[in-house]
Amino acid sequence: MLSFDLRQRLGDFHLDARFSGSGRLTALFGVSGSGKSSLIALLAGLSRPDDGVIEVGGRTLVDTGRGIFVPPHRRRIGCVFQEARLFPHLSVINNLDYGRRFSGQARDPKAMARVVELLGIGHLLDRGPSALSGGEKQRVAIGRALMAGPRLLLLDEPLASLDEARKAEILPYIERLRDEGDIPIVLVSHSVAEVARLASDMVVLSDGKVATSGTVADVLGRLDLMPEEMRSEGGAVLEMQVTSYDPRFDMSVLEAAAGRIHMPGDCGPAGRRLRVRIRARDVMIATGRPHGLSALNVLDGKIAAIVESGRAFVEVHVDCAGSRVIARITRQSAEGLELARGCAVHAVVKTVSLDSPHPPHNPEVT
Amino acid sequence: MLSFDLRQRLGDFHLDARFSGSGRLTALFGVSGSGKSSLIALLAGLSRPDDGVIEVGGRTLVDTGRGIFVPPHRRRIGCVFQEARLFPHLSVINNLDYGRRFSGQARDPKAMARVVELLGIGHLLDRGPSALSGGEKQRVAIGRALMAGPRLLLLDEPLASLDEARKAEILPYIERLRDEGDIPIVLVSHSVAEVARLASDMVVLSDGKVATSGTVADVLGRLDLMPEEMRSEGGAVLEMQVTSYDPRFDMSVLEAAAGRIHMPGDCGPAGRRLRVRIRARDVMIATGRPHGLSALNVLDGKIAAIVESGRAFVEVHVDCAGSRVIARITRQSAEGLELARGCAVHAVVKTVSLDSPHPPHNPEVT
Amino acid sequence: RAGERVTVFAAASLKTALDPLARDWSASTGNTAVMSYAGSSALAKQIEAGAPADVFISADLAWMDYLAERKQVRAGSVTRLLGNRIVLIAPADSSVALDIAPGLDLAGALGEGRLAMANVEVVPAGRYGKAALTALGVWDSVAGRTAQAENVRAALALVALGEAPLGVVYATDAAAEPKVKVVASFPEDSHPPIIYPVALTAAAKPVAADFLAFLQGEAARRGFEAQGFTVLQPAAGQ
Amino acid sequence: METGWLTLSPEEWTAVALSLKVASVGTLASLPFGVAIAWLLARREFWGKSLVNGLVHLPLILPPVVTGYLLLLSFGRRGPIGAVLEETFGLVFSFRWTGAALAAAVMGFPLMVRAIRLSMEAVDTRLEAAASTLGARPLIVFLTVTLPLSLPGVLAGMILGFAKAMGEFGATITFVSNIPGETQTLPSAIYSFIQVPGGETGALRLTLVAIAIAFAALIASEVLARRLSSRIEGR
Amino acid sequence: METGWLTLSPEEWTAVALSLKVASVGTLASLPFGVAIAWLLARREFWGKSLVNGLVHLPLILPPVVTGYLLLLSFGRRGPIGAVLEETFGLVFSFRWTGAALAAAVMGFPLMVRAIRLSMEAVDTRLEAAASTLGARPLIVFLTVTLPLSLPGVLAGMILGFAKAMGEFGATITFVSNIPGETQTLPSAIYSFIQVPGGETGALRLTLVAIAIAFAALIASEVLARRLSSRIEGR
Ligand SMILES: Nc1ncnc2c1ncn2[C@@H]1O[C@H](COP(=O)(O)OP(=O)(O)OP(=O)(O)O)[C@@H](O)[C@H]1O
Ligand SMILES: Nc1ncnc2c1ncn2[C@@H]1O[C@H](COP(=O)(O)OP(=O)(O)OP(=O)(O)O)[C@@H](O)[C@H]1O
Ligand SMILES: [Mg+2]
Ligand SMILES: [Mg+2]
Repeated sequence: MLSFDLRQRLGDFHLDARFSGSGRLTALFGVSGSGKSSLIALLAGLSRPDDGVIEVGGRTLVDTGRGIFVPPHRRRIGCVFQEARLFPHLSVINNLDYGRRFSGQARDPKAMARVVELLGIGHLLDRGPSALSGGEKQRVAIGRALMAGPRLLLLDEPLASLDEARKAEILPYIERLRDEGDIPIVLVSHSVAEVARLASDMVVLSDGKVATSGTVADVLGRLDLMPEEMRSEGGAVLEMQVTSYDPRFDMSVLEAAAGRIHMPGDCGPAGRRLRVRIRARDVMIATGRPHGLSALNVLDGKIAAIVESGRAFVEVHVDCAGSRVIARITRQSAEGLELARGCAVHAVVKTVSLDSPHPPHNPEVT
Repeated sequence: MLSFDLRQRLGDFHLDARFSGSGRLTALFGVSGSGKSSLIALLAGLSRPDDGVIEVGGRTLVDTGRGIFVPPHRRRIGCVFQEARLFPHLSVINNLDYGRRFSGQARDPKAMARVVELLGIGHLLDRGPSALSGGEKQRVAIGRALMAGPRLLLLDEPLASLDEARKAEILPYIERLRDEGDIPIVLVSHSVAEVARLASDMVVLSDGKVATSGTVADVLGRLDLMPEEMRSEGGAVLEMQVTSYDPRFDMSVLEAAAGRIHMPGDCGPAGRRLRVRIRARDVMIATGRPHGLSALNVLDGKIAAIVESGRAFVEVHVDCAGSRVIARITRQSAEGLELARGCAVHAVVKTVSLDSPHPPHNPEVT
Repeated sequence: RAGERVTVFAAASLKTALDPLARDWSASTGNTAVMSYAGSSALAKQIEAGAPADVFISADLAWMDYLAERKQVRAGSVTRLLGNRIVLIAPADSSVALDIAPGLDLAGALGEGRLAMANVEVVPAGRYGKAALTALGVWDSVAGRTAQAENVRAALALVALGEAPLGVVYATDAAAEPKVKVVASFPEDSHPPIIYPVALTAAAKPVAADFLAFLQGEAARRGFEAQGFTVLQPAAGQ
Repeated sequence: METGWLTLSPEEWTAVALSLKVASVGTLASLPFGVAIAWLLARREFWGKSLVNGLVHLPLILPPVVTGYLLLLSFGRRGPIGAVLEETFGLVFSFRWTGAALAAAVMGFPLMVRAIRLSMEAVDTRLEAAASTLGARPLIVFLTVTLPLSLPGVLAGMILGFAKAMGEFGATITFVSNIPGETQTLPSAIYSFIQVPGGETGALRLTLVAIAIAFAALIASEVLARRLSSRIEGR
Repeated sequence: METGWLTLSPEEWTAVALSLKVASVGTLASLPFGVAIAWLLARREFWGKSLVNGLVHLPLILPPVVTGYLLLLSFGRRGPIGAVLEETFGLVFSFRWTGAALAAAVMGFPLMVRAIRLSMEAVDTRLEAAASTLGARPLIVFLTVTLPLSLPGVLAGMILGFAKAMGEFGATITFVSNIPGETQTLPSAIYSFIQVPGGETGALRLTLVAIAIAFAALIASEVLARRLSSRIEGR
């Protein structure tokens, strides 16, 4: 449970952001200079709002009206800053251990070992921060925040300077943190893929104001609300249920009213509910059911709407038994196929285009 | 023309990298800690190799054997560092102007205005760097390097902390720099998409050694050489020629022996040669020519090879009239379609999955 | 010859006495006497190093001899100008009473306290004090109980502030400090005579002789005596 | 020149030992105060900050003799502070080596504070902020981040204070006089030599000793500083 | 207490003016050397660095009188350096206010150098590296990056040097004596007062003037420093 309603002036820049959500992972999204880091600093207690309120998990951290301002060291909010901010006089291991010492926790070698292994920093433990590469620094900073046993995690572009391989390792860990722990997370990210994969809620900042906020499915489903450059990353998010797993092909089948989807890997026991994102750029429209095509996923539906998107593209919204799947195709194709509202069509999705699923954020649904 | 052959010890880390290429933009690729920034520092002259040689455009910058070491300020090499390194005591405009003053160029308000506009930092000019957001800092750092009139540009993850919108604005500018100017560029990037789009040559570093290097087409075509997590970004690069542009749909048609490809936007006059990247994850295989499908691009060919890729996937290499197109599909599909070496198949590519093309790097071909 | 400048290097302890005299001389002759006060040692070494001094007034004979040996003062101009006394002092509120006579119980009078003096090795006032106490046969009993200050003024301050119950200073100093009282004077024969010699430097301007003569004149005598100095009878040479 | 003139008399050895003691104790004892004041000046805004800053600089501005005299007035046996200290802690300064240490500390204080303060002001406040988000309260932040990162300044402050203490005598001699074995430090002894004709050799000898000690301290501090900075390197 | 005792005599005004001149000229004239030496010590390794460092600290270690005496021996009219300077540049130090300024500069030099050096060592060398890739040669890097970023230290060094100069008299009086209007600075004048019975009032008066001037300088420097740091803020 995170809610805030804040106003702050920084030179010419005015931050005026209000949000309330109970998501486990809230993504902060917005172009460079839109106020994401400023908001993070306010949440962490590193700057004071001109006026406003912050509540985390029912605890009021800031209320200018009532004169409440909990200082940062009593907030137990772990921060990963945009610049790593490692302590230059401490070795990596002491950086990692810093927070524990002051949060009054006992040393937990297992927790340390887990974090160290996850972040792949085992060989760096005795080095000083100045002997680390950019990505190594950022990984240590992530570890340091995790090790402090925070009650809320603020991550300001923690993965920006990491390679895909490392990201691919860390993302599942953040997912686990989100799903297992009771630590709510606020994540600043420029990557829609990351947000779609990780976040339950989403706040889009624009010039210091909240442009949109809500669940990720809602926000990402509204391609029209997104800036042009992001649209190709937008798409639909479907709630689905695992029906079977075929170990021969290492492939799971998921089902919803909209149809069946194939997903690589073991998605868990039958009956498990998952959220699947289907990017609009990964969806094709077929007028007849395709045969002899390597794409395994074909969802049947009716065209609910065709939205122009730039000169060359249109977005075709397909209503598949109540769920909406979005396809971004060329206008040329749309005309060639004579698509129109009400047409019965098939939405074709390549399996590998799906992001890994994760449990729906809303605990009641589980 | 860039070539180096360098050895340097940093603690336990040994850099030993050799490369020679005449590409306009060389991408430095590799996981976190593989030595990219260390190499950049060596090229810029900010650190000295234990032994080695660096040559840029026929000029020997370093030759430990002959005792040559050109100091950084005489190399005219513009650097954008991983951390912005702006001068904290200078305003943004003075940061931008810093290099010009010492490179002996006259003030060029037009050049400045162009860079400022491109980077969207016009409203920041009078601020100090401490009042900038992370992405703003990085943009100013890019501007500062550009304004110094360098003869070689070293960009160390310049776009990592930028949002997609900003990236989408800056990428074409880097393309223009690459294509119009005579400034060779070395770009560190974690994004295969970026590399594929921008680079002519590519150096993959792994633990301080050059794992692979060569033209982007060569390196990206060897999916088997790439780490697992990157494979979905790998694929084929085809040299194609513009045949026509249809303003009605804002769509160009490109042709090669392999077949025809549709490309959104005006790709230039007929006859212009371009390189097109087709990501393996965006290619489907059809056994019969598909009908009634929104995908506009269908290339005919024969299966040249089927390579296992993890448990769930295979890579199907399709020989389309001599050019190789790679499709990453599920093993289930491959078996379902009974694909085998020698089968005649169609490679189906969604138009929007293509990155913007750019001229081939080799000037002779143009 | 009006309008000329005479630069006088004088021991710092003479400031109070010399300043008004210098003003008088300047006023009456139209010349200017510029006074530079510092420790005798510093002044002597500066003169040796070519300082633009015309007149040197030392607080003891040693530094005058030092310059005379090096021909930095005009032979024949050296004159014993002033004399002084040393006295035993106590804080004004002290009830101590002592008679200065051989065998006096100075150590007993000090109790736990210390005897404030100027440095007995190097500062003239300290040297005279040590000589006097030695002559009285009490030096050995108080040698370990002295507090030796950099100069006689600092010793005076120690007594004035009650840090030391007794001290040995010049009569001139004691007279000017209301917070101390003179317990007794040391007999003049218990220590070498306290003498402030004066001389023209080797480079002295002619007008400096005028000033020297003025210092030995009647007006000056009154000034010096008002400050508690003894004016010695001018006698050629030493 | 025979080596004999370099040999120190037992009394001079005493002065050397005493100088070392006075300088070390003075420097070390004033260090916590120096650090605290430096922090106040570097990181806090408060009413009367200028005054505190001025007071700290006072011993630099005032002729040492005046400082010594003021010390005598306040820390002397009958001085307001001295009397209290003697009664409550049995701490006596007058005519003791402790007084010389106090004088040395006071005289070196402005140098020490300024050096520490300069270093503290250069510490990145964003690191302190990071520490606080990790649960460290302000005192802990200070002890674990600010202070360690200001060590170059602390070291410089100590060496300045120590060097000053080795050279200081104006305030010392005025405050606690010049008692061999108790308050006669090296500089007092040197001064004494200079005051008598022909004392130059003796002064030179002691001066060389003072220089040797101070050089040794300096070199030690430089070595330490290098170790430190190689650890914090890359700032 | 009537206000009259606070009124300065013309001679005292002269001493005040002279002190200001001596302190300002001494500080400003030594600044370039201080900056250069600080840079050498902060950023270069060379043979004899320890020696240079030691020499810089010497005026701190030596009793001021010894420093003054050494100045007299070397920069006096008959001293080896003094003679050469007079012949070649017509520059005379002995018993001139220039000599007092020299003494003030020498005495304040270790403080100045240390402050500047501390600040320079805190400058991020990566910024210097960035400047060099932008085409700035080392001198330019120093002038446009290192020096501006060390301004807090330069300022601190200047104020320390100035304050020291306002309080210094041991070396001054030994080197250039105590000649009113030429070499009698405020502290020398205070010294003269202290040497004579009843001079305390006079000494106090002049001391207050010295304090007032130094405080004014201090406050000015703090204001300047704050401006600076608000510009470079966020380091
Ligand atoms: N001074 C040093 N001592 C020891 N090891 C060092 C030192 N400097 C760098 N390294 C190591 O050298 C390796 C290469 O560092 P470099 O900064 O070049 O990596 P990088 O490829 O730029 O990584 P990133 O993508 O994370 O920025 C890293 O493993 C780093 O830990
Ligand atoms: N001290 C300041 N004075 C004036 N403007 C400021 C100040 N600090 C921040 N800003 C402005 O506030 C805006 C928000 O900054 P913030 O760092 O929150 O952006 P951000 O969303 O984190 O951007 P990025 O993705 O680039 O890191 C920026 O436009 C920045 O220029
Ligand atoms: Mg930010
Ligand atoms: Mg790097």
